[in-house]
Amino acid sequence: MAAFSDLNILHMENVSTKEKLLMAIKLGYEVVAINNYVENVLVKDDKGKSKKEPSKVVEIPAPVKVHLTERDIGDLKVKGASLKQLSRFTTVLSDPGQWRRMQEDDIQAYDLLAVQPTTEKLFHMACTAIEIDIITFNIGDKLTYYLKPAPVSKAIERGVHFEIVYSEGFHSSSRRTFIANALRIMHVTHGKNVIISSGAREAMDVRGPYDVANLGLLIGLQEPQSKDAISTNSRACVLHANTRHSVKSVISVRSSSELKAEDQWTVEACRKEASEESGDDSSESAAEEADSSFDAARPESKRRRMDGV
Amino acid sequence: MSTPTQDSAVYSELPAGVKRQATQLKLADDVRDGSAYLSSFLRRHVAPRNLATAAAANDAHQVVLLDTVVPKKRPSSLQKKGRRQLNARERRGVDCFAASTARQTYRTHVPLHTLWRGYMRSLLQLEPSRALAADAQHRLLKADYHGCVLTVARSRCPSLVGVAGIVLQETRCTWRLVTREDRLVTVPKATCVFTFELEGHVVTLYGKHFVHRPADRCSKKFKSKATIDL
Amino acid sequence: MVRFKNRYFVLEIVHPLHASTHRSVQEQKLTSQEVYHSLKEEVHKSHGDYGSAAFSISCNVKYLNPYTNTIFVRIRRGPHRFLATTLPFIKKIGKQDNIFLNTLYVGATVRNCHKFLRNHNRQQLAVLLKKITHPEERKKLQTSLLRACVLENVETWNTQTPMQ
Amino acid sequence: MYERRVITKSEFHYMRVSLDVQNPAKALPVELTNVYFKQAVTAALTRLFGDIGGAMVAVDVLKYNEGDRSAILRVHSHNLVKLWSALTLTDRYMSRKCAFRVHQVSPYLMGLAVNSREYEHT
Repeated sequence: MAAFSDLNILHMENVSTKEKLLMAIKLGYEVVAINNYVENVLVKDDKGKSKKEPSKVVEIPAPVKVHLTERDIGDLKVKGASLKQLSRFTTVLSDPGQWRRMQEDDIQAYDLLAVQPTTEKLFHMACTAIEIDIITFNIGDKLTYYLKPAPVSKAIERGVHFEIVYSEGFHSSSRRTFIANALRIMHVTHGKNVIISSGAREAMDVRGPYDVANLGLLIGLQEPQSKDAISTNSRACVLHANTRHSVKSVISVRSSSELKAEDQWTVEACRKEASEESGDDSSESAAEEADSSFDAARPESKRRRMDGV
Repeated sequence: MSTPTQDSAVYSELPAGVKRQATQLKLADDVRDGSAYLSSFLRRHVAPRNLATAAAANDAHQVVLLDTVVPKKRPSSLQKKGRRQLNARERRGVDCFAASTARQTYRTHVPLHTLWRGYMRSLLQLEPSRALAADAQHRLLKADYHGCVLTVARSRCPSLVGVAGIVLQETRCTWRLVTREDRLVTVPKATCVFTFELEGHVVTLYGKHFVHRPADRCSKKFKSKATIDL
Repeated sequence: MVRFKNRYFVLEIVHPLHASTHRSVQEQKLTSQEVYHSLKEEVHKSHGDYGSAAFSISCNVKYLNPYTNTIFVRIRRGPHRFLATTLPFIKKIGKQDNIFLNTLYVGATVRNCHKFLRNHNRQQLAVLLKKITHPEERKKLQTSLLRACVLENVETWNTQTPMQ
Repeated sequence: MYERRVITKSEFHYMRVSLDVQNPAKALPVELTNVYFKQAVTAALTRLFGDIGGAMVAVDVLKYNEGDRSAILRVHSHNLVKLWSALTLTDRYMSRKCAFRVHQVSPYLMGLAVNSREYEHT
């Protein structure tokens, strides 16, 4: 079972996100995504402005990074875990044009992309066509369209995940529709590719990972599925996001500076070659000496944890 | 045709009309004797240059092909049914695997690596400062990796992690690397993630989606898969 | 594999006070929406948010016959327990109050329910026959009873609507 | 539909629960004694599962510590999921934002004696 994760900590201006993060860490979450929710990516020029004048582009906030001191991540350190903080962008999909806007760099800079379709056609498009990781719903009020099994099974095969936001279940008004929609999602996906996350508006809205897993049981997920909903499925979702950034899910290219310290050993072999190649005319001994140091490095790297990245 | 006197029991006289025609064509006396007819026939149908051979062959009762026939060429081993690749038996004959199982030393392949570096530099128009262009990344998919120094960064089989070496051969499911200790290692692609470095760019190669023959990789259209998990 | 298993409830509205006299039909006009909402309200009262949520996505009122006061409710197996446990507590349906719902039959398929409904209605006819004294109405009733029996063996229940 | 399949055939499950109130400094309108705590739990149950559903879940507050508002609850095993989700889905008590934190759940009372997660081998 992968690390507990909550992929939807809502970033709001007035409420301090750091407080929510601290609560999440206290409760035992190790992977957290801070969610920037932008209602509308394209500005609706309803006044019918002339086409020439460029429509005002909605300013997309940069991905939020909360600075946490060592002390904050204290109780995670006790368990030998470390906090992994991701940024996430969510928008309401009300017309197909928005997807083109979402492909621009300022939105692609986010780690996770989530979309909330409003009509049947857009739901079908979100499931089958566009490159996103999470499909969310306005789970507080009645769903405006039916969840057809065909696009849903296509989305499951593509690795797109469906999100159930449980903080909607707290307000008495929206609780009944929250449970109804959650049941409906569960019926159509049979519990596969479901993530349950908080969408917390306040620090008190976050619940512990085991409580959330139990919520999964309430809406009918099987025992292992509801545990996965907060751990393995989220990890698969994050990996799906990495796949999006890679070239055709086959190769991913980063500059050497980005490489973390403990991953240096993966490119040492090439670096040794490069240095050797540049110092070609150097005498044979240099190569010998390079060999010995390389051997010394390799056994140590052999103990490298299997999951290097 | 044999002469009528000996076995008139077998052959009957030519009908009267044919005989009368024979006299008109002044063939009356030749008709009974076949050889004259045959030589006149040969003279009319066979080209003058091989008239002699035809006559000789006739005496030795051999078959003579009259029209010119191109002899059917026996297909050589490579052109059978227009196949481009060798089949397994021929490949064993060519023994292309033998080269890699022989004693390989790392040193002999360093020039191959430098060659590969030059090839890559030209292929991707590499500048350490500038990030790799998008289309350059796509060319990486179709590039040739013989000679590249590959390192196994992550793998399902822990003992493979840390193996690094120059790629000697790429088959559909494996890479054959020669490591610094001159050891030939066959690393399966499907369960590993490989990394190599090129002028300041670290390239991570997810083996799971790389399981194609090098020849197919150039023509294959890559579809992005669901996840890059091991 | 059956995707969704359903339960069909055949309910009868019983008016204890005026059971004997014949009530005017217009006065107790019922629509299926009304029935659905009052049922949902009842389930919410007795099974809370979870009950009414599960009920709302899996239940619909399939058939309503104001004359014979029968209601036909389909609900998915699982949440059907919520409906089953709330039925005894229901006192009000739509505008009619001081009634109670008598569960006649719970079936898994529409076909069984229809078969039951047909037999049940025929028995009601027999009961009515004893009560009615007016000769002219009696004769009409006897002919319809005879017709019902004749059609007994002709399996045409889907074309012939249940007896009025 | 939502029972929990657990191998242990124990009849009861025990939960160590504590009630987190938003800003604990501000005193609650009335001091939270065990009666109020039990009333909070049953209110949560009836809110989610209604009169019949809520009443079916019999909850006993075995032990209650007023200081940090933590308690040990006992519930029948097949009702555990209902009780636990009712506690999770409460966000308000006496018009004050609060949250039930479930620390430990185990089919045996002994299991609650020590918490393996916070155990530090010295």
